[in-house]
Amino acid sequence: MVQTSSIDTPRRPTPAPGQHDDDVVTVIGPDGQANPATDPRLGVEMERRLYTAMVRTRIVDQQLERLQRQGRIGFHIGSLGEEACILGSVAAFREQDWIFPCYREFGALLWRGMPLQRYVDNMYGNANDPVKGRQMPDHYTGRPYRFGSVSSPIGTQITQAVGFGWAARLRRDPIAVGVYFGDGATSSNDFHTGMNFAGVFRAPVVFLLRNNRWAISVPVERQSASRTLADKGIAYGVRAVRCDGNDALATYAVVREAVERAARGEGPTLVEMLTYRLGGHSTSDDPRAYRAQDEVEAWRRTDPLVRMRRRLEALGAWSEADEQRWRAEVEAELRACIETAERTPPPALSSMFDDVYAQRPWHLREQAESCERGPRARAHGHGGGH
Amino acid sequence: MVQTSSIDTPRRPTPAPGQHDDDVVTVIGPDGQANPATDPRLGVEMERRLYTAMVRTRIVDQQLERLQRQGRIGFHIGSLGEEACILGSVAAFREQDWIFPCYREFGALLWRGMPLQRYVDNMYGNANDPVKGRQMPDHYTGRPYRFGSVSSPIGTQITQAVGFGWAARLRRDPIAVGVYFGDGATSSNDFHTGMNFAGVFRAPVVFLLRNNRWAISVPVERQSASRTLADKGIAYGVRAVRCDGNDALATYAVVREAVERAARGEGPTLVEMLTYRLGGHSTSDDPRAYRAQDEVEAWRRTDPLVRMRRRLEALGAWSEADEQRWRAEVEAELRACIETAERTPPPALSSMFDDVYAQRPWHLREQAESCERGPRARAHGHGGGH
Amino acid sequence: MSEMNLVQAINAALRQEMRRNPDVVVLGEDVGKVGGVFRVTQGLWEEFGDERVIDTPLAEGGIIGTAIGMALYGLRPVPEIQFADFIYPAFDQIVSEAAKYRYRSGGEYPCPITIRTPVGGGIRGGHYHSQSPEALFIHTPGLKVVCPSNPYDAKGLLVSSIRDDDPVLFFEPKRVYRAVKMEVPDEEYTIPLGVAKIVRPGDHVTVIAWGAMLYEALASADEVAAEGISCEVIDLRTLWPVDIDTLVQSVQKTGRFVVVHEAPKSCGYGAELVSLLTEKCFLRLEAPPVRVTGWDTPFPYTLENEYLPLQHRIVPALRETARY
Amino acid sequence: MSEMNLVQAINAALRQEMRRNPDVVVLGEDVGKVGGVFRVTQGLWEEFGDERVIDTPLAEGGIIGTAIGMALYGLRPVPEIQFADFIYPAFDQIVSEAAKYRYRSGGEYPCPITIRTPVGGGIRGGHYHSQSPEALFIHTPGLKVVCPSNPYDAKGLLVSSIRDDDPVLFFEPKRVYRAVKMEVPDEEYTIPLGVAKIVRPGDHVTVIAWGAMLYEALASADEVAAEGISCEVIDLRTLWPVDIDTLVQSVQKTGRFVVVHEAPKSCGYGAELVSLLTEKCFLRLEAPPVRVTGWDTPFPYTLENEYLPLQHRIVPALRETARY
Ligand SMILES: Cc1ncc(C[n+]2csc(CCOP(=O)(O)OP(=O)(O)O)c2C)c(N)n1
Ligand SMILES: Cc1ncc(C[n+]2csc(CCOP(=O)(O)OP(=O)(O)O)c2C)c(N)n1
Ligand SMILES: [Mg+2]
Ligand SMILES: [Mg+2]
Repeated sequence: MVQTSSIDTPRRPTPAPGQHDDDVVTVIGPDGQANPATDPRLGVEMERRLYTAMVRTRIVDQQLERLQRQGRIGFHIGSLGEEACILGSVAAFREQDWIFPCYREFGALLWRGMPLQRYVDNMYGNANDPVKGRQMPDHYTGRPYRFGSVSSPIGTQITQAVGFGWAARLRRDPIAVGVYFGDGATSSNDFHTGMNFAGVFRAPVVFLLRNNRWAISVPVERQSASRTLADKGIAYGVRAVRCDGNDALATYAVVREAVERAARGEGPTLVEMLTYRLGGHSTSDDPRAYRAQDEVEAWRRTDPLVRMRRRLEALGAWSEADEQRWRAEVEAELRACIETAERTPPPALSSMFDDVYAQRPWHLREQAESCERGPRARAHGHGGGH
Repeated sequence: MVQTSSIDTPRRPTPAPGQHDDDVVTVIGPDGQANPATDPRLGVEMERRLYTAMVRTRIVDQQLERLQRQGRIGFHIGSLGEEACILGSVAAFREQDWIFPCYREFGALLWRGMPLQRYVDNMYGNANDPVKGRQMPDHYTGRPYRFGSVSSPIGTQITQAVGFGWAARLRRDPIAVGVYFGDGATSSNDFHTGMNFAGVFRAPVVFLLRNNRWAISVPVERQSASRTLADKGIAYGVRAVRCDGNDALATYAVVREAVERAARGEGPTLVEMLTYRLGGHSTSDDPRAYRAQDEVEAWRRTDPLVRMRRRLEALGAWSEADEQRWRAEVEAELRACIETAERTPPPALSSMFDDVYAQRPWHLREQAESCERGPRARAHGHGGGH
Repeated sequence: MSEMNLVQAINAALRQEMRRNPDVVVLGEDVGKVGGVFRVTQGLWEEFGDERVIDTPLAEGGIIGTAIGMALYGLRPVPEIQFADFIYPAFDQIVSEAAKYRYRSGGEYPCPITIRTPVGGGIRGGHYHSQSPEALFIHTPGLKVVCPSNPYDAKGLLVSSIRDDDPVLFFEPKRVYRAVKMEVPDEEYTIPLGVAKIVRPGDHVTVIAWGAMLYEALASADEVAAEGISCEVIDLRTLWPVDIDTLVQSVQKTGRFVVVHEAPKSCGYGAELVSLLTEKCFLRLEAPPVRVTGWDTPFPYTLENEYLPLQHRIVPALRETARY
Repeated sequence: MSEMNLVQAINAALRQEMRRNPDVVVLGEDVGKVGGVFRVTQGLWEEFGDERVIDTPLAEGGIIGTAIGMALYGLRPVPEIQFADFIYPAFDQIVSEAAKYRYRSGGEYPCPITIRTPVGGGIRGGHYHSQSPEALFIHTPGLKVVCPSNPYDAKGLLVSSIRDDDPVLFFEPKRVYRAVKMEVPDEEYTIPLGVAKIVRPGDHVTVIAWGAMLYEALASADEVAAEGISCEVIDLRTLWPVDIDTLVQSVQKTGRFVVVHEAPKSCGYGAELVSLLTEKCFLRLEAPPVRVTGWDTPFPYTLENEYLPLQHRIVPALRETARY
């Protein structure tokens, strides 16, 4: 039988944690020095803002996990180990740009300006929760901050972000739209369709792929046989880049370039941010059931917070005293938010029937009346989650 | 801003009809000679079988279109101009292999052994129709011929073929599964998911992509911005090849290699067969509304039947007399089938309630009874289609 | 006034709204140059160009997903699904996303899209070009569902749907597309969502129908009128939220009702109408409510007319109900 | 006999069928090493290996599409959808393909797959981890729908589903997963599909429920028993095709009935049950049928217990119905 020429791309071997293929953009070296060829040169002030936001995210994460274990909130889905790729990417967007979140980017929401109190209210689903207690914790919404609404079904935000950006382009509004999702989401229908439409219609979208190597218990090797996830851009004629997602400056650099290209009308970019989920998938998950502790330990040594702090220290822009002061400040702020959230009542009963439609139709008026007239259920508990 | 290394693959310019990029496998030259480097060396007998099957497909197509215009059948979806890629590909499968069809491959069904009569019965939806008159014409089924069941929703057969092949692999059954679909179907959810699962689980599937450049009125350029459709294999770690789909021998060669690889456990292949839909999408479509007659004329000059006939003539294996004889034979056979089909009554009323489940549950027994007891509808007409 | 069929009336509504509001865009498979496989969008691409009349890749989930994104941005997209049978690849975007967007975002993100799609049998389309999936969307809180039966209503209802601030499924009965012609005003007008129409007043039996089956209901009412059975035929027009007052009033008068629809019987919309009216008119009911519907089988090809709830099946139901 | 909860009983059924028949394979997200997010498949991967307990990529359409292909080949796949709320990416494969395969192929291609998926509220899952979409599948000819309420039934019904030659949706009430324990035989047994169970005989009102709501129905029946209202509580077990004889017999006896389900009211399965029983028992009905269901809103988080049709809402319905 004749041998025909074919495209055949064997999967690359996975580099060790902290090691990267040549096409992966990095900035911060082991000594805390920036690679001048890739350094986005943000200036000390901005780098410090990035670092402090990462630390704040970490502290909030850890505290929420504790609250969940104490039964004070029902659920949390955190970003332990992914702070650099979340903050580095969101920081690269301009105020006029829009963000479509997955569920792991509360750090990005806070960066865009959501007050911590409102986020904590969301964790409690109380009367001040922006989503009015209708969704699980971490399913926030942030329209005032040009930030989308979280839903659980994997991938659905991707086509929506593409439509949003495409609409902006039709209106000649020179913005970029960033959309977050995980490695698991690359298998979803909406990844395929969103990438394809973005390629065909040149939508100004930056696809922010957090490759944290796991989709709950499924490793990325079981998710796709492609050589890299960035390679998937080829299927759609969409430019693709890879960066060290544990390096906030590298992430910023590649995303910033993609944002500017998109806003200039030069089309979409897929950014594969290589990182690792250090914690469980969510508070409902125990990752020891499916992955080796060794692997986690090796990745723990690439902690993005340590890396960024080393960078600031090399610049002489951060000290142990700064660290202590900042941590204390965040902890105090958070404590106050939690106290307030716990004192805030649940949403009013009748709010359950609002916002299904712009106006309540007759059947919801009837149902609301019957509900309010009828007896109340027993107290509201806190249960499990996904 | 720093320039990062990125994957960026601009679309290739489309070659003129009959011209091909270097990576496209061709066999039959303009003079009817086979390229020895790619020739699958089928032998004269097999080449003649291929050609006569292509001619038969063409004749059946043309006659069915006529019947539809005369209102004798409701609908037909033909393969004018795509005979080489359909016959060349199906011929490359072995008897033990399985075929999952799209809706344009009745030629493949006949090749696998379905009697013409049963196919014509399907066009009439009569009592002898293998699908018992339940689906539109050209929605056939051919289990005895290791041939799947046609449904209209685009792409759904792709994941099914992958599951089928994967099951065979689990059972250590060394078969290959071929699945047909069009360029439009590469945008479907099931293409994405089917390719991805096939890549991850190394399913023994040959993806037979008939790139006929149109999805009803949508040209392939509007379908995807990828450089080629074969490039999509990269997104899934699936080997991909391109061939001149108007060259039956080239198609045979690349598909045969893919079949053997798959059956040996060496994984799936995506075969992009470059062809052109010379006719309307179906009898419901008038392509003059959306494409230039020039384009069609240029492609008509690459007619796969002419090409294959030239090849046989160059071998001294076919003459005008052979052509006349064969055409007369097919026409006579077809005429007889049509007459029989038109004499065959519609399916029995009660058959409408069979096969919903393995056994009729109470509600279908009730409904069947009520239907049979009640008055009959007026005569059954013939209407439009997709 | 111009004489129009359903296709022309829908086309006129789209054209009018697109002229009136630059935020209205049409997207779908084959909606552009060729004007849709039923030619409903014909001429729009020529007038409004490639940016507002958009041929998309073959992916219903992409059509609806991107339309949702456009709506969040502030546009008024009118996506087309080529046949209702092909809406399922977009089902997740419709029921998990569009339907819940306003609610789940605490009211921050309304999602005003109008999904147009041809529905129903009668064109010899078999399994996959004939289905009527309205019940699936009525069961999903947050969606509105509309189905006009004639050109005049179609224009007025489509305009209302596009201007409505909630997601609307706009089902177009393809059997009616070119079968019915009537005078339609050239000027703007709207028909409010949620208001049914009594198309034939009567005293003995209420008949509830919509879309293509309305004509079968009317023909059946004519047939039994000769026997002294007087039917009140109601065209729902908006399926959900339904015009409960008109229905209850009619059934309070007649004490008997029949629902006609093409979709399979079990868990079809007929079940909801029977339940609602049984709840609200229990003491007034003089005969068991009857559903005349498609059978609980996939939609067949050759025996299509035996499957559909046509006159031959409605008439006996009216007789039985009237004489019960 | 062993004491088991619902999770353990389903696990036992899977293990038993996989040992018995090498054609049975399990596939889905996280079903392998970790044994599913609810640990229902725990230990199967260790016993049957990667080829029969398959962690798939994150694509429900792929899980069901490939499972259909496997079934066509001759296997007996038991795909898992992690939450019923995430079944929609697979909706096209289920309703357009699995449901119609046998019919559309003239009987050539049966499609025996059993889709397991956790359903319902009660675990504080909000919008997307709480829904009950049974009505959508009951409306689709060709599918069977099962929902056990207890470990014993779950094991017997799952075995029957896997051995059944038609596609089955097997809904597992996640609120019951670990809440109910009972003795379950270690040996093989089956509970036939299509047979309901009278779990509490009574004379005044028939109460129809299934899954998690059965317990609310029973508690409500207890509560009103003190007031002299005697309820006959029926656990449907198989939702479709429904055990019509048991239902009709009961309603012929009581003349009154209440249906309880978690899904939104409009076009929910309750509507079909009300319609069926009104059709079949019209002259016997002494009170309007009542549906106690989820409201017609998306499923809320904080107010979950006000949304669900729990005892506090069932009891008044029973009183009103009994005293009507
Ligand atoms: C359609 C759908 N299927 C399944 C789930 C359950 N689920 C929630 S998160 C998750 C894994 C997602 O992995 P990935 O995309 O890599 O994101 P990560 O959690 O790692 O950030 C799964 C399977 C879901 N939410 N939606
Ligand atoms: C899910 C779905 N959407 C839309 C259609 C209507 N439709 C039938 S064929 C077709 C075009 C298919 O194009 P392609 O895949 O290139 O195949 P070809 O007809 O060219 O062989 C469309 C849009 C359908 N059958 N299914
Ligand atoms: Mg991940
Ligand atoms: Mg094509």
